[in-house]
Amino acid sequence: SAVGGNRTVPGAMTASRLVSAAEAVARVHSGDTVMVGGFGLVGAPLTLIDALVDESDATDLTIVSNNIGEPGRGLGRLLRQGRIRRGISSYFTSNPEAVAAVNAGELEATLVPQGTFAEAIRAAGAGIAGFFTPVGAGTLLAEGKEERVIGGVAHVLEEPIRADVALVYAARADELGNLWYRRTAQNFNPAMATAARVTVAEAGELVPLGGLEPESIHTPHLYVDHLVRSA
Amino acid sequence: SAVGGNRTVPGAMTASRLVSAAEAVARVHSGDTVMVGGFGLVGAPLTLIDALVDESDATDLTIVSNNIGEPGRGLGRLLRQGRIRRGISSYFTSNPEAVAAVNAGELEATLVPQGTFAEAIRAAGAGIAGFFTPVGAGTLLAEGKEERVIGGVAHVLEEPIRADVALVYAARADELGNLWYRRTAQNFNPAMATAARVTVAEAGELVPLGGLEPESIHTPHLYVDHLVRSA
Amino acid sequence: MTGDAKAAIAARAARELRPGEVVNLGVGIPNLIPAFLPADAGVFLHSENGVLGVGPRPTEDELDPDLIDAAKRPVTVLPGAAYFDSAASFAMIRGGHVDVAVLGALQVSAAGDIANWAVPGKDVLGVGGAMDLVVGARRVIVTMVATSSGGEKKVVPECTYPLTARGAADVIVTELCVFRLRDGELRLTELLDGATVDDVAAVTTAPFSLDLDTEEVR
Amino acid sequence: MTGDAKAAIAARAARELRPGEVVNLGVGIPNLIPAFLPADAGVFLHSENGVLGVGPRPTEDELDPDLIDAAKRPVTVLPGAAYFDSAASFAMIRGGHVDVAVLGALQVSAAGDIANWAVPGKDVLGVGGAMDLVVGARRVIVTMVATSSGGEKKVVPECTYPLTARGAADVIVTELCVFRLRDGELRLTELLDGATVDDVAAVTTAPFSLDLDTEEVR
Repeated sequence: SAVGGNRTVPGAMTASRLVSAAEAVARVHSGDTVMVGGFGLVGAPLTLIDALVDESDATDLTIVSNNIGEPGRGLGRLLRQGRIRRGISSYFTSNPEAVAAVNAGELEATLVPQGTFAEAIRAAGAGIAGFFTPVGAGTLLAEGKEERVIGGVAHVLEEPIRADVALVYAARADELGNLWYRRTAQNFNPAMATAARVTVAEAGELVPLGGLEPESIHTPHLYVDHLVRSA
Repeated sequence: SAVGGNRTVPGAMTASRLVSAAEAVARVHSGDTVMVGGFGLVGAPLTLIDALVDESDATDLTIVSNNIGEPGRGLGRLLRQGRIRRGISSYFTSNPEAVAAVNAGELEATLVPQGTFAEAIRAAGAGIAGFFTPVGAGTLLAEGKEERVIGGVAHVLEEPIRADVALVYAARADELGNLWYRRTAQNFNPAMATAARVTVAEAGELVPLGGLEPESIHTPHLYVDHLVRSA
Repeated sequence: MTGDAKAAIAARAARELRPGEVVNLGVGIPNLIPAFLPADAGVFLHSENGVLGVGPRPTEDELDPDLIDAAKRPVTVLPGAAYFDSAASFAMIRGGHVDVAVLGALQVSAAGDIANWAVPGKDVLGVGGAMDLVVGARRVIVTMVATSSGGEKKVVPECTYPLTARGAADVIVTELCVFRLRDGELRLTELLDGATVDDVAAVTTAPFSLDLDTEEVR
Repeated sequence: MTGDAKAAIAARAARELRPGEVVNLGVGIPNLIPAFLPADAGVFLHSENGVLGVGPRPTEDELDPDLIDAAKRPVTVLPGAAYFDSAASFAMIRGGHVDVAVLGALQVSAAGDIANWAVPGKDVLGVGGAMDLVVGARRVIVTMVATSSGGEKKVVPECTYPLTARGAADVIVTELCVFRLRDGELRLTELLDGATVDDVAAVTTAPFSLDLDTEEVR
């Protein structure tokens, strides 16, 4: 192909897709950009986050997540370790320690409107190199971005948001890595699963092949490199 | 709101959402742009198309559909009536009569790569005013379009594809208009349902409220203005 | 401002919603609206974290950690509800498929500009879906008390706080009145709870016109 | 060209596919490939009309009008298959998540430019997913007989037919040989069925280098 979209590692054989949380987070290296699913802690891959905190030394990370966890919970643990250099989020405010870290100059914050955040992650997964949206035009969050009037309305050009590794949570997975999300625990997980070079899915439950209705699979297995069971 | 995305008619009350095919196609007016779902005839809303052919006088139509039906079937019937002024498609070739109509100067053809076609329809539904893709850059199909090199690769700026009315087919609908598509009859229907001012869904089967799993609804009812039962 | 006044604002805003409409409710006063919707209101509540068809707050037995709204409160869903991912949810909002967004604001200008996410000199670290909602929703209803707790007037000639979006507000409901943005102009269309035009003028620095006669009864 | 030669091309192309890969097969020769995949090939077939996990052709009993591939032929699916809409399907292709696209071509240039959708002077009314696939798939394998039915050579210095995409081909398999695009250069890496370098040169107008020694055994 002439163009590289995201380059994930070629799908491994079925048997080897299931790994331990420690093995999975070994795919994260210092300096990486890591996407983490969840709206607050709902739908967050807590087993993977805890493994990243406890069993990985990767630091200087850029975290793409709607929030930076809560104080001492989820990504809030990683933040306390000082391993997050930069956050790309729509709402840092839900973790006061993230706000304090920004004010202390310890965390670089990139704030993105939540819909643009979701759309830009989807764009990365879908091979879209940029898109025009009216959201944010003329505001602080458009600073430094290309603006263009389309149909008489100011728009801003947004770039895709990509990652090296995505950590997502799904209620159910089959052995190939097809994923099904439950209720509002879906949120950013499906888009993030498409937008990283390496996608690790934490599953609450593993079901046999054929155990997910083919029309109801939210994330087909071609997006999933490694599967981990929730602790 | 400052910006109008697509403006569908405000959702009607439950009881009135179900209408006859003739009532539904009365929403189509001469000069309109009409999206029609289906990959070939699979997943095409044949009851609605037949009603448009037999019970509507709307003409001078722009049809947005992956194919213009087959000779004398589906949209091929509307074509024979000379009511299609322009087609926007990825594959006219599957209907030789469409090719003949183009060559006779009776049908204006806008050819779009199939992925760009799908993405541009989604963009219309999602409020995206334009997007950069490498697909088509440097080819005949990029003529007249803005090009830009991004990351060293030529890209083309594609505009959203909108419609006045979308006619889609779903295997199942509940009484609110939530839709579920079966197997490969899904194709362009879900994106088209989001991209028109008025969306009419033809359903193979009507199920009671609650009869579709909330996680498995492909098209939530806010996209559907009218429901019609398949003949 | 008393809770009663906030409830009155919510009650009046509830009357702006029509049967069949898809409505997104922001935190604060908008979240009081469901209590004022009649049983046959026929309104569908959308929450941007990925659900259409939000129902009442759950009983203890109904509590489900996987089911929250965008304010991160536990909720239930009604029959016919659907779940979807954040990209799809914001595609609904940004694509113009959500009929109404009701939200609070720090300032609204005479041109309908909204400032509701950041205070100058404070951290600007949380925007959430505010910008998406005010740009994408077909009708934007701002519910707010007319003055801040510090006494600052909120309906202003020009926003001085960081903007959420320009020209986005369609309706403003305060404890005193209803304003509507019509033909690019701020019009006072209804006085609430015995307030006078002078009462409104006293807490409004934006220029506005009177349009009380033409207010439709809903 | 005989069916045997086309089958031989498909058989050789099948050996390019590795376990676990997601593969999209175009019409014509690529569609012959499944017959040459061993039972444990572990390849997942993607069809751009919205399915991952395509299985064998259906028996009479298995026929389902709602289940076709992009060539509009009836198919079956394997356990673990998933269905999705066209926008999602092309997002997979365009986002680089399909490992391999195998397709036919009218011309391929020395730089890997592909022309496979239109003939000059004829209608250009059908492109389908060709452009999306050659741009988006990680590896693009072109399968074609070396000359057209009219005797025109197809591996050329520059495409004269309308382009599908520039620099898109990674591998070309003909009845005579395998070419690989490496470091921007067209290299003859394997001779098939007793063909000689002269045989290849006789039907190839593009400049190419010999790289036979370094061909890995797969």
